[in-house]
Amino acid sequence: MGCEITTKERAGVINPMYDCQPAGAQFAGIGIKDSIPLVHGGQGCCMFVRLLFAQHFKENFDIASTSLHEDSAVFGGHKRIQDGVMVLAQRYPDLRVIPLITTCSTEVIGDDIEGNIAQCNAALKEAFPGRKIHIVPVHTPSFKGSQVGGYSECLLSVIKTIATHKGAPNGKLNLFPGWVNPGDVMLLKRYMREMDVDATVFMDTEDFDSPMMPDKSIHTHGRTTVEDIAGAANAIGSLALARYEGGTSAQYLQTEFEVPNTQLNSPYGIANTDAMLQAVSRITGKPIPESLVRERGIAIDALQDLAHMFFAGKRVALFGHPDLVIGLAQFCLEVELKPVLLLLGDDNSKYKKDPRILDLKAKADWDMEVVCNADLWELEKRVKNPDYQIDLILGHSKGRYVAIEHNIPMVRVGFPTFDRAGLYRKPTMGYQGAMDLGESIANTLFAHMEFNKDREWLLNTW
Amino acid sequence: MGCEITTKERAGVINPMYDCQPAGAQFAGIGIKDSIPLVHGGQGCCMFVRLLFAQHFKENFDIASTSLHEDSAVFGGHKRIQDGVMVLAQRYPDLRVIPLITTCSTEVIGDDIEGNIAQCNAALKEAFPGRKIHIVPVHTPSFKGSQVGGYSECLLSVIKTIATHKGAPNGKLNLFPGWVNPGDVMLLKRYMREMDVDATVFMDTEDFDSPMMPDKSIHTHGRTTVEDIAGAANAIGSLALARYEGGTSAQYLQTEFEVPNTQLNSPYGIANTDAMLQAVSRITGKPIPESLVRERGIAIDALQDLAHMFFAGKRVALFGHPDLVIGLAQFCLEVELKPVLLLLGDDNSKYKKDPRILDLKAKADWDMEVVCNADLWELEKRVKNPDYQIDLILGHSKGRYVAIEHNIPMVRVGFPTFDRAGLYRKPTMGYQGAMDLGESIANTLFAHMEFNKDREWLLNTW
Amino acid sequence: MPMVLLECDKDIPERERHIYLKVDGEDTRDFLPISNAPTIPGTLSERGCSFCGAKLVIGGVLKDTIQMIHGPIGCAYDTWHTKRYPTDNGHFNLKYVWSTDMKESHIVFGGEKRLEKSMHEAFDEMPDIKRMIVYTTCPTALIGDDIRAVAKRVMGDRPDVDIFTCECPGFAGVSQSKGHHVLNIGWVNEKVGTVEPEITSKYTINFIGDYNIGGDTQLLQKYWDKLGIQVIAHFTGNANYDDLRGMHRAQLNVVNCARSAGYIANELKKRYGIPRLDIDSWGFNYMAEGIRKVCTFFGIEEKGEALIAEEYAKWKPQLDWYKERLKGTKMAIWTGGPRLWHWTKSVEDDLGVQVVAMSSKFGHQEDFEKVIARGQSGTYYIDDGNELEFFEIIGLVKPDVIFTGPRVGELVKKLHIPYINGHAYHNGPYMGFEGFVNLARDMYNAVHNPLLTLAATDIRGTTAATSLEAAE
Amino acid sequence: MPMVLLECDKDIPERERHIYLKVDGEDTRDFLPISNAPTIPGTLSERGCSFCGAKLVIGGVLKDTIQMIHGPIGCAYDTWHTKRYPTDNGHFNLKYVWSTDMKESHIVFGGEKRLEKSMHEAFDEMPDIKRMIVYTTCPTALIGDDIRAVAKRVMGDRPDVDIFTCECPGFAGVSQSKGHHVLNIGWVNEKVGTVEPEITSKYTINFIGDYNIGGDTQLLQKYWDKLGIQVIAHFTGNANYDDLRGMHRAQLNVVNCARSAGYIANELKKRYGIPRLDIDSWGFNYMAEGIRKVCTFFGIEEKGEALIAEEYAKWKPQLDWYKERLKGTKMAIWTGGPRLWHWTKSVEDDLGVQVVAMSSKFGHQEDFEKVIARGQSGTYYIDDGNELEFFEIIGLVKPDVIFTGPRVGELVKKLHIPYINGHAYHNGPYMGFEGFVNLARDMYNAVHNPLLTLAATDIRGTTAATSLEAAE
Repeated sequence: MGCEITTKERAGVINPMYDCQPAGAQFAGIGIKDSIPLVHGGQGCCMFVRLLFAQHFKENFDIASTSLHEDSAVFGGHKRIQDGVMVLAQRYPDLRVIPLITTCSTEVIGDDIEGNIAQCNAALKEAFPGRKIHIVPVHTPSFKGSQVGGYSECLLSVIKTIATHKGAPNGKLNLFPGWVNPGDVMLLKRYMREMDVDATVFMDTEDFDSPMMPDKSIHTHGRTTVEDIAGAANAIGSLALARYEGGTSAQYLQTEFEVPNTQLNSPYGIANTDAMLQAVSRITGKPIPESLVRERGIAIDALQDLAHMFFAGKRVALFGHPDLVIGLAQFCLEVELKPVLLLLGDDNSKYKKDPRILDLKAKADWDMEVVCNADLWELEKRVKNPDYQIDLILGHSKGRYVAIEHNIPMVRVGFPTFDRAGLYRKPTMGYQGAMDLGESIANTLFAHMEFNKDREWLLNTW
Repeated sequence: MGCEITTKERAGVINPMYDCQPAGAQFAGIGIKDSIPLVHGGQGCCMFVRLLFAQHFKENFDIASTSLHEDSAVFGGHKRIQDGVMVLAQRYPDLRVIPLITTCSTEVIGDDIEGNIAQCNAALKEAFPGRKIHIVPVHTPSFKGSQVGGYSECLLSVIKTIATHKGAPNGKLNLFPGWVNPGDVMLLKRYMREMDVDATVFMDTEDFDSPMMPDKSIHTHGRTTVEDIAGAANAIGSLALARYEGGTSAQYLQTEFEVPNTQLNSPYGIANTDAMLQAVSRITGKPIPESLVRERGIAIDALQDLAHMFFAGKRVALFGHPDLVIGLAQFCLEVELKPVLLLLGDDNSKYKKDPRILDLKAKADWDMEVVCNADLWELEKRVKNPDYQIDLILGHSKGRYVAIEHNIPMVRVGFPTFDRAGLYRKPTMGYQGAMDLGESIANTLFAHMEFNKDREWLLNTW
Repeated sequence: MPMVLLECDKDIPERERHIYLKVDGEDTRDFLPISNAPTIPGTLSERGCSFCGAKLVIGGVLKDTIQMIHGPIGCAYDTWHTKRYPTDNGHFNLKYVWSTDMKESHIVFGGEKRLEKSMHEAFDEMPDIKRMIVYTTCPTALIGDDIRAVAKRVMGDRPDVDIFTCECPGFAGVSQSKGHHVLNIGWVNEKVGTVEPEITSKYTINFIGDYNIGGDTQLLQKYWDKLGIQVIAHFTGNANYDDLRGMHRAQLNVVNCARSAGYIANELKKRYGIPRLDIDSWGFNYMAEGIRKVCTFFGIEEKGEALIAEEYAKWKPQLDWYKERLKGTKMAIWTGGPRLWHWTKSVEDDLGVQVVAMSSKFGHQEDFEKVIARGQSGTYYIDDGNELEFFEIIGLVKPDVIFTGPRVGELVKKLHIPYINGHAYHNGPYMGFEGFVNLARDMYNAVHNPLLTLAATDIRGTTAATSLEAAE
Repeated sequence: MPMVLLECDKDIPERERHIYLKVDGEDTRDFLPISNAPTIPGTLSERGCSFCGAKLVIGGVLKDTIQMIHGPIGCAYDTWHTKRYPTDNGHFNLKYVWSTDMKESHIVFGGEKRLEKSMHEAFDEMPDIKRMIVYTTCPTALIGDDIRAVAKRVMGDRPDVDIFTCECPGFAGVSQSKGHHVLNIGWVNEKVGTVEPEITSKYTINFIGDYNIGGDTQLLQKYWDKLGIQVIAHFTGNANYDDLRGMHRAQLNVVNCARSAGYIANELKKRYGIPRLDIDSWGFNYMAEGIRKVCTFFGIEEKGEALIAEEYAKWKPQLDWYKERLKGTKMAIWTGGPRLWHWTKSVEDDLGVQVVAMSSKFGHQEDFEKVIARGQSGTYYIDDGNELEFFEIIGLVKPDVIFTGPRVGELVKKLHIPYINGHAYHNGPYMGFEGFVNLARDMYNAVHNPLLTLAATDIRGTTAATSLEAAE
């Protein structure tokens, strides 16, 4: 009994859980309105990330490349940066932000990003007088951290570049949800509306779920504007809802502009959502409305039908983004699921000291293992090992074959979830998210009982 | 090629699709606020129906019985009606409506329901001066029709009993959605809100999905009030969204109180929803808002990812309530699913002349069969028959074993859906319902591919 | 005032005679609730009908038998997908239900032809099935269809089939209990003795009043196998129709549920001289005692002790783990009747659980005698409790968990009280040693449920317990 | 003006040299788009990198081979779950990806030890697998890790394994095409001739440039089986690593994708004298022609005719059903390169479909020569098209369907144009007779899609086409 925190022992990776830093930076970069990230590296560094986003969201996102070739490897990529910026500015007249994202190759070559940006700014000023394009330097060598840190790094750099001075207080709340789905962003925005709180979500990805319109207009882009970002410095407070995805930005706003920051547990499950709403209420002075109390009650009501009948004692393996995995492990405890294996996929040394993990460790009166720097081979080995008796996997679609091969029920959650339809639209946070996720887990277990003809008759009446 | 409309040839039924009339009447009866239906018959006639509702909604509903025993079979059940009404009135001080629902036994015995109600009314007036309880006579012999007609019958009788005179116009729209889930009711109410239309839903079952509240209050009841019902006569119009479930009530309001009735296709799928919104717009003069145009676009966008890649040519069997089955068959055509088998479960002779079925018949350039008065053995026989090649079943949980035994993907839809969690909360109508249903179908097909290791690798990227 | 008139019953004072609050020193000589009496109309009782007592509880359990319900469609529809009694042949009994789908014309002109046609169809459609039970329902009983005559004709036409008829319409009696009785007596009258079972052991029993809920029968069968005892008939868990025709050949009738099947045990004793031995199959103490009694009867005590020792070694530590965590838990039991007395003392002895209120849907006087004898003082004993009474009793005794059906479970959930399915179990089986550990586990999971604490928290309060803001 | 400067390209006029609008009477003597040239930065081109050309397109198809990617994690992560090439051994190639997960310290101090350890680990973890390809990536190439030396050491330590190294970082060349080339030449240099295949037929071929997309290889294998032709190596669909080491023993190289694998065919001809025969495997006419050519080579013409007749009898009626419904459909092809010329005439001849615009990501001059020769007048031929160009071209030619990748598919969806996955297929295989019927079916389903009509309807308009109010 008890919780062991370990680290993958192998040097190499078989089936990674996360992509590299530039991928995360690109995700943050597309969350801004009128923004096209420019990835400084080989073409694959943006092409496959664009494909990944398309797989998950079933949408196209505009991301450009400096198309680094051998000559740049030898002579440096300066010209390609400057050409790329100018071509984007010329051909996209509405463009206002270009996150300039480095990669392993251009970091190894050592291109002077800041110097190039200065040159670009001068050239732009001359070519487009009266137009302001923010070129954001984003240093994301692929050989450090992962997409998780890359997301955070780009977000921070965007804020540093655009939110440059303190203005009049705008009465708004900054919300940093981390790398979440449009469904979560929509949920958070709805909660703020219901609380009558004016909030800005960094980044507002609601339109990553975008329509086919009769006029053929394309709406697939971030909603967070340059003004929103500039205004972050003037907010009444920041809520950091993810420790590893944007927490540094909220912290920066506090340090630089005295915008008070509250670091919260990610609002997965009932109690974490309670804490979020109570924090919003405390900061804004607005009461939690009856509508959310009712939604909370409906979620608890729905989960109560499932918890002790179907979930109790089920052994769960979780993998994915760290804030998600930890938050879902907390949710599992609320509904009597037993998180026995948490896999975190990069070498961030902070995970081991995360207060939420320490709290789980303190509570664990069952066998629990947290594997840091894990890959999905660590999952597969444990799923194959009868000692682990994994009953359920919660994770993203890159782990799909572990579930398929070993006939373990798996609920897709996190990023990417390309082998299920519509998940990006569904919330996982908040009361509704907890309920929807609980019901997805139940329905996945039910289908599994039926396929395997394993007590499927239980469901004749429950 | 072409559509054949047939009728089950057997006399008996193996695995019925619908319950009997009193069950449908009870469902309509619990949709009213401060109403407890009183079922005049054996105790099982309400006890099992209450269980059925609990299985589907995971909620308790209050329904009383006159507890008919042998003596009543010989001497008539008058005293048990009058005792039952009085006991309910005494013990439930908020009670305002008692639908008095007959059954096979009491119809065979021939109890004088209307006479008994007159006596009850007199007794109530004496016992509770100043209090008005509407006792609604509902004649639903179990040996006629099915739950479908029983629902319609109870609704009509409630309207006839309570909406007794024309008053000042109230500017409202009457919506008769038929026997649908709270999720559909919530969707319809949201659509009306977004259109800025004041509408009354008969019956408003939103609270059939009810919370656990900190104060332990119980909210599980219909929301349609006596005032709402009385006001139906003063509306600017009625929309009958189901031909067999409430259509007669809308028609009655037109005949009796000149409330214009519009009979629409049930709003399953995109085009039927379009027609509904356009009808609302025409009647009320309110424009369709941008928000619904956007929701429509998102639904089409999501379905387009699925239609020609995963759905095209898939052979679908549908069973359940007639308006649902017909509506979903129309939806199937929109997303390139091929409805090859429609099962309608009672002997209502109108189905064969339903304009929607005739329209499907006219369009069918593939083999399609509509079986009237069908039971689920008709489904099972065809699923076993290799000529039919059923790829997908859409229907309620009473057909679950046909899918389980024969390894056919099945999406639960309709009533009851007791072997899946939370479906009552999900809309099936409207743009969102179409999208959610389409995505459920896709995800069910995907899980099936994975379990059977049948081209599960397709989903590695799509 | 040991008989209790609840506040909610002030307008129906006759309910006082149905509710008893036991006081130290009292017993059933002093007070015994009225039971098996008609329900007051409009009270929102929990009772079903006698048809379901026959079809749903007993007959419908059989794994090789068509259940032909002669009546309108609802009687079939409603007694399908409401039970959890699996079988070892793929749950034929759970998958299908049959109805003659009576319509108005048959009410007017009689439904016998319809029945006959439906019976032939059913056999034609399912050619592997050769056994059938035909049930009347309210309207076919009222119009006087002669289902016995029809069954005889069909058997004449089909020499390879056997058909039993059960004439027990929903309005008969006051509860499902009447249906149990009718089926029991009908079966012993017409079917017992018509098949000679193959005898494979010198120790033979019938195991009566067990319906394989959640796999109970299959679990206990392991014990009989280990003891070398042949069960000629399970009445009726996981049983074949013809098994029950050979009940007359058992040396002993071991009775679990005396309420639903004591009748047939009594008749088998009267007609065939087979002794009746009542046991309790739920709980460690009871199960051990039951095994001892049966083994004593056959003189195989040492086998019984070996089995008990083996099972104790395997399961007692788990039971004790739960007992440690469940003791003092307050439990209510609102089920049919017999489980009140089966469970009240076993959960007390084996798990340290206090049963604080019990309500019986269809128990008779002898059930109340048993439960009051076994139950505690300070506990409410209720006959045919209704919804308002339940609310009031909950306020009085504040149970931590209620064993009842799923619908009532949903109701009490709103009051933040978890339920365990007292009819079909949450995750059974619950009989035997392993089964009682399952029950303990389910109770533990129900009671130790973080959602209940969360449900009770008002997040608008300033001292909300759930404010878990992370420390920096 | 057959070379076209689009409106969106006014600021990058050099793009005029990449876009050709064919006019009657012109041919490639007159105009040939520039191709295989560097992409203009910031243009939102569709190109990938050369690493993916080697790993993702060719090497990663092998069904028994570890693909060890020496670099940061992204190069592995991004070339996993992006392809649809199943295998007959349960898709080992699709399930796994391997990375040395390079970190900063390895960039500073060198990554060879890390690589060596990762290679040993991979073989240890998957003891059934004995073959490996090691790839460099941008940073490991830049720091100069010697992966060949490491591979040699590991092979020294593990006599039962064989390892191939592919040094093709992402920045090499201008597109994935460079990666094809590097892998082709490397393989023939180092691996061909190191295994002697078992010869089981007197007719032997290599089938080159087919990656079993959607099951293509497995479908065509049925034809080779019927013809009695042994395929020594599929390069690389559904192939084992060692199959490809025996390519020198084939009598004939049948080449499908000349762009990705023509190199190895040429080398095999040069070094081993094996003739090269290019065929098209998509389309009825082409497939029949290809079979005829191969059979003629072996002198088994009658077998070929029999096969073609059989396949035509089976599939031609279905093809014609679709042709009847597709003729006049306007199609665009935006894929890698060769499929432009494979498909443009086959869809025209077999399905009556008009290809109105084509864009190639990585085609070379010879690809444009072929496609312009086969393609129609009035059609646009584009090298390395970018997003704004696509929009403009769509406005000009108004295609009914576009064969392209899923991301671009999602983009053109907003314009109410359905796409078919031109890389991985929608529901393949698409090669061969049956496959071309699949393609026709997918195209039919894409084009005849009620959602497209619905998408175009503005429900706020008064004359909405979807007002389907039921007649009373």
